[in-house]
Amino acid sequence: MKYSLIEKLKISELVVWLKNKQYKVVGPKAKENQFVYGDLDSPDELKLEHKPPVLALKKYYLPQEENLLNFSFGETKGKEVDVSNNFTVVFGAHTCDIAGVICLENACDIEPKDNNFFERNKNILIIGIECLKPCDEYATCVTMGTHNPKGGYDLMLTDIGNQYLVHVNSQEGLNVVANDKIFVDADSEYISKVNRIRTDKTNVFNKQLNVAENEIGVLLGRTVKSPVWDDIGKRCLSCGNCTNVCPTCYCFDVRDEVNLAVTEGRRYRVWDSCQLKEFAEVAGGENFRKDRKKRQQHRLFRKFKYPIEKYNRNFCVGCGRCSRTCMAKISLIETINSLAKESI
Amino acid sequence: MNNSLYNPIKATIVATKQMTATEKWFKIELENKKDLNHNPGQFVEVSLLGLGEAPISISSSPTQRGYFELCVRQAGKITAALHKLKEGDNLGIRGPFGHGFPIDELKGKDLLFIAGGLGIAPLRSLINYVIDQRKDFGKVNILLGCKEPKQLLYTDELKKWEKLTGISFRCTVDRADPDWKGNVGLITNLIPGIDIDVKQTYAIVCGPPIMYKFVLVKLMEKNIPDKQILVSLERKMKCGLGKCGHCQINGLYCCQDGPVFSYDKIKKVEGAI
Amino acid sequence: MSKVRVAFFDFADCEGCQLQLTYLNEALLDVLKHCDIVNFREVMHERSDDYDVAIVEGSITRPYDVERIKKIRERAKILVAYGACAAIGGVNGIRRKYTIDEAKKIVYPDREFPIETGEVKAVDQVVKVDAYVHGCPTNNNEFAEVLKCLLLGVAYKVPTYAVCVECKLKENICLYEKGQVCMGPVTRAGCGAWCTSNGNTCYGCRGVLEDFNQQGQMDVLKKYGVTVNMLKDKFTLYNSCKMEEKNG
Amino acid sequence: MAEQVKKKDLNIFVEYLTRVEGHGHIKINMKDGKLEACYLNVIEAPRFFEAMVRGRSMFEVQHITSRICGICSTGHSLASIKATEDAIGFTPSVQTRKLRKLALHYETLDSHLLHVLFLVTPDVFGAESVFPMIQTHKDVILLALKMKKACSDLCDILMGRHTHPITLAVRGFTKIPGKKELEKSRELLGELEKDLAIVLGVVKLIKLPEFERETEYIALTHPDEYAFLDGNIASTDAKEIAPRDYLSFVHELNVEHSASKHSKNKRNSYMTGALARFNINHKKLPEKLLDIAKSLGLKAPCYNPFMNSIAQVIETAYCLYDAIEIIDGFLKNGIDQSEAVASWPSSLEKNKFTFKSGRGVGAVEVPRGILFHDYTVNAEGIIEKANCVIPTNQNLANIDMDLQKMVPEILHKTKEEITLQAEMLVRAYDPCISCSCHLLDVEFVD
Ligand SMILES: Cc1cc2nc3c(=O)[nH]c(=O)nc-3n(C[C@H](O)[C@H](O)[C@H](O)COP(=O)(O)OP(=O)(O)OC[C@H]3O[C@@H](n4cnc5c(N)ncnc54)[C@H](O)[C@@H]3O)c2cc1C
Ligand code: SF4
Ligand code: SF4
Ligand code: SF4
Repeated sequence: MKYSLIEKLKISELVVWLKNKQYKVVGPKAKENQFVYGDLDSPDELKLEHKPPVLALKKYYLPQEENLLNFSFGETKGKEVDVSNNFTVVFGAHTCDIAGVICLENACDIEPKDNNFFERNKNILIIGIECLKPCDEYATCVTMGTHNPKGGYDLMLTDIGNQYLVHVNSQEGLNVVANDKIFVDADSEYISKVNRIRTDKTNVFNKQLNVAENEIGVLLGRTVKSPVWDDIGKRCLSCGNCTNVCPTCYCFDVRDEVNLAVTEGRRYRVWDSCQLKEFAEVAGGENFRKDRKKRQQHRLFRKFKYPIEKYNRNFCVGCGRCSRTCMAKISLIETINSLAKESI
Repeated sequence: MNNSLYNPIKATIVATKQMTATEKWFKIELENKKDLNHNPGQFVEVSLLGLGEAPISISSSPTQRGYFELCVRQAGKITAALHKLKEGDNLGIRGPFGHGFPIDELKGKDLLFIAGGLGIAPLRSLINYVIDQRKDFGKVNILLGCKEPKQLLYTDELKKWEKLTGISFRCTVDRADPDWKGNVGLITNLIPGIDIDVKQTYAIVCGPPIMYKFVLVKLMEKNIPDKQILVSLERKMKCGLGKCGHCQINGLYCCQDGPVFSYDKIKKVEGAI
Repeated sequence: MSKVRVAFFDFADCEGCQLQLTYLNEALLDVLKHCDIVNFREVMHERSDDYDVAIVEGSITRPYDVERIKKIRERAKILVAYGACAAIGGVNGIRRKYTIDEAKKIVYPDREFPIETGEVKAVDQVVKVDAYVHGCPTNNNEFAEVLKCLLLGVAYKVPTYAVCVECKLKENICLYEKGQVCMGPVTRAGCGAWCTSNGNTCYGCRGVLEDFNQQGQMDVLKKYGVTVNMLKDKFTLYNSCKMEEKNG
Repeated sequence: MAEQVKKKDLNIFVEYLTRVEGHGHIKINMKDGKLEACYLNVIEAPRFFEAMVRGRSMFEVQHITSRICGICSTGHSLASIKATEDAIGFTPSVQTRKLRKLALHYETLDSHLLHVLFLVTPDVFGAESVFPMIQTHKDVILLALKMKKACSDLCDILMGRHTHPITLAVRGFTKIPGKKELEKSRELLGELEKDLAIVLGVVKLIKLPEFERETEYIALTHPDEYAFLDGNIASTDAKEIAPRDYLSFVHELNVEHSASKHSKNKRNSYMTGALARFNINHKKLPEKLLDIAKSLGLKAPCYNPFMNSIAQVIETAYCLYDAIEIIDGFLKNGIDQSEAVASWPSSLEKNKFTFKSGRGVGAVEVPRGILFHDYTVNAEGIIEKANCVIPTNQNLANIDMDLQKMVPEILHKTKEEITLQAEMLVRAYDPCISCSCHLLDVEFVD
């Protein structure tokens, strides 16, 4: 659409201005030695330089726990819960996390559409930040092609020294940069500067996987019997951490809860994980994915194989969270590369 | 509205019958006697607010208007609570969900029904539909198996089916009791003996997970083309909307893409059968 | 719904779990709409032996208690093991590493009078248990859920997944990433990752998962430099009674 | 069954009345006007904590000993932590000490309120227990529930939960409240302050039996404050001693009728708890609290054990005001959340954390009295020896002696009245909520 500029020193001012508009402003904040997305009570909590926060942006679209119905006990119909949210600005999301939102959108768009997602999506404005160096040894963003901005945001900041170049990608974004106390227009000179930055980036960003993005699914399909999987099955603790932190995992459980007077209740959904034993277990005891190996396979198939067939894209955005969080040190890079090595 | 997909509609139980020690039959009317408008093979989510939901096959034919029937096995929390309900009680219904049997494709064809245990519930919907629209379909074979005679469902109806012309009905039990006069043995034993025109015949299978493997082998021996074998599969389900992920069979969602699948679609799919 | 007659009993315990109920606050009044509490020594005088549901707190340690719990079992339609001491033996089980005489010598070195005690057992190691409320202490959300199920006559199912699940949903930084050791991966969830969300580690108070990945967990702990002794401590803190059962 | 004659024979057995970390009976047996037996019989299942902690890491011992008693678990945690820190030569930060004081205040508040509102008020209103009061005195019950909710919310914020606190650890707190949490705490305390006025109104209605028996009183004492967390041990009979020398005051002995050990010092018994603290430390209380005490009939020295409940009310007010002061201090001067510690030194800091081995004692005033934990820690950080002396145990001998003096004084009353007053006496010591319940299966032999 267009490009603007913002002085780095004015980022705080921007946060304050957005907050004064009664928007909820959230962004990466420090938590102990890591980061989490959270409400920015003050602008200095914002950590534009960060590694992927513990949970991804999906918590703002499909929260960990979400009410579906409220009901009076004994009734057969519930009262539908209104999910329309406060207008929220997500400030400082990495491009991989933004790609994660696009994946969720794809999944939620399948009929019947997940209305809650779209209801919230309407009211979220994303200000992204481009990474100029890889986060750590776990990220696979280069392979997945998510290290460069590819849409899905309203504004994208690229660090060009004392300023950020701002790519404006939506009408809402335009409304924000219209504040000429904070933003100034950028001329074409800056655009070529950004292009230079992108070319330079290729020097610091290495491909982490030895397989091309669009071939991982095929590779997985070919190697289901590989001992690599047996090893993973032995190591996995089924803690569910890898799916909970993943920006694109969206499975959920539906639960009911009533108050102690057993008069009122709610039906709500909570994130569920295909790594848990009971996920595919039915009454009577049959379990369609009984062993850990099968469940881990299922997870990766759901990242690299089925979505390609269904949405023509991988559902991994290369953020590296699953590997980073795994206490058994099951690593996506290691898994894929070992499978690739074996299948040569 | 936002969550209308998750909001059940009100229904009333108008009749029940304890069919066996663990299975109970329910006749249910929607509010204002609205039709459910289902296809045979589809299911509903039965909802008890405060307890949860369970997917249950619709076991009556859509030709019966103004009500529908379910057959529920007591297996856990919701089904136990359902068993406590009686005539006049209300419950919530969502659905119908899923792809049922491809009626148009089946028209004019011979049908071979193979049901194990509770698998008769979804098949009964189609069987009764076929009986009601008898002219539209060819020869009908029904094979029914269960563990013990006392577990047989719809016993009165089975007797009627036995007597209908143009329908061949056979039943077998794994273990007989002293009063049992019929076949004894696995349902797979009945398959070789049936006389069918393979080109014309669609086999329709529903039963416990382990039954499929064995039945499919026998059907293949009979040379029924994969495309003409229809199976109705069971998976854990939470939403019925193709969202929650529990029922996923590889890339397929059992609740939306199924529960009825033709065998050629899933034979390459790991873990489906 | 007709009113359910509920009785509370306690054995070897700290009574912390019963105390939890006083934090139900006003919901306590709601409970009383559906339950007649017919025996609750903590706060009441009246007592009755006619009850539907027995909520039992504490481990069974003395022959006298074995008889008492058997009587309670006979009378109750439903028996609930309430809290870690009752459900899995809890910290009381640590004593299992001593013989009874050794333990007596340590605590009552010069006592001339007899002191009555026996082997520490979880309630289900003595009588059949119909429902469990885990935790040390129990949490009221789960108790509410169990109570609801009792009232509706359906079974309450304890989560079969690990504390980690709840821990991650709360966006905690995993302790393993901070160089600490945590029982979360092998402990059944349901507490909302209470301890880890408050900066501590999970101690396993809700009991070890039935089919946790033993080898996998050992490997992880080894990777993080945990000694065999420390590992043993972790597993024996709450799960002594049940570990022995597991290892035959 | 009213009888007015003075009894010669009396046989009272209150089953399942009291516990000391457990259960007990009251037994009163009089024959021919002579008291043959008159005591509290403790039949608690012994749990062997001292044996359980032996051989375990000093970092988890507080987690275990907290489980001695769910009602005073914060006190046990703190006594345990203090004993460990004393043994290994660790001095906690000023902020940690403030937060610990706060933690202890919350527990005292909660416990005293529970005692006064749930267990003493039924007597005032002539109810059998709190349950009937839901019908007759709903306002009092709702007030009590509301105040307890505030206490539990305060505990949740500071310690993760009330029973078996999570954030208390050797070296400090595993999580430290931020500004928002402090503000919320301040708000809750403000509410409590308002409600306290109503409580004082209710307390004014309490009529306690007239009974006096002078005894030895033992409590912590501190030069700058009404001691709860720190201080030396003071006695009305002897000179102040350091916590490490507690054994020169506390002589534990086994008695046949009790699974709990009894304690005595110079006399045959002593009293610890709110009344002992008041008698020893009343000078550290602000003037306005002393005035309230006076209006409720409490003046030091007080030898009526029934007045322990009133002393608790005064302490409730003290803890509330002091907690407010601590929170206000944090709100004004800020709080350092980065002081949070790991409950166990992590592999990252292990080499940086050094300690010495040895013996240490932690003495803390918990709602029911002075509590001692005494550990010996070896060079590996393992507990080699442990001893815990619990306040209720220390009071047991004193309760027996009070009973023995009181029963003959009230023989003109009916058996029911005698039984009730005996129970009220035990309840006044607030041995634990369970002990303060009402009687069962009373047996009379005339
Ligand atoms: C398409 C389909 C048709 C079915 N038709 C029938 C029928 O006609 N009659 C009948 O008795 N049963 C049928 N079932 C099985 C029935 O859904 C389960 O027995 C029932 O969900 C168990 O729920 P519960 O609460 O009693 O058990 P719990 O063990 O308490 O289960 C808890 C929840 O897990 C899920 N779940 C557990 N088992 C199953 C399962 N087998 N299938 C799907 N979800 C499950 C449900 O969401 C359930 O509410 C069908 C299942 C499917 C998938
Ligand atoms: S699979 Fe792993 S690397 Fe890929 S998006 Fe999910 S968490 Fe990130
Ligand atoms: S801190 Fe403990 S409970 Fe939480 S994720 Fe890590 S191992 Fe699991
Ligand atoms: S985190 Fe662990 S120790 Fe803490 S309450 Fe939960 S199960 Fe118990």
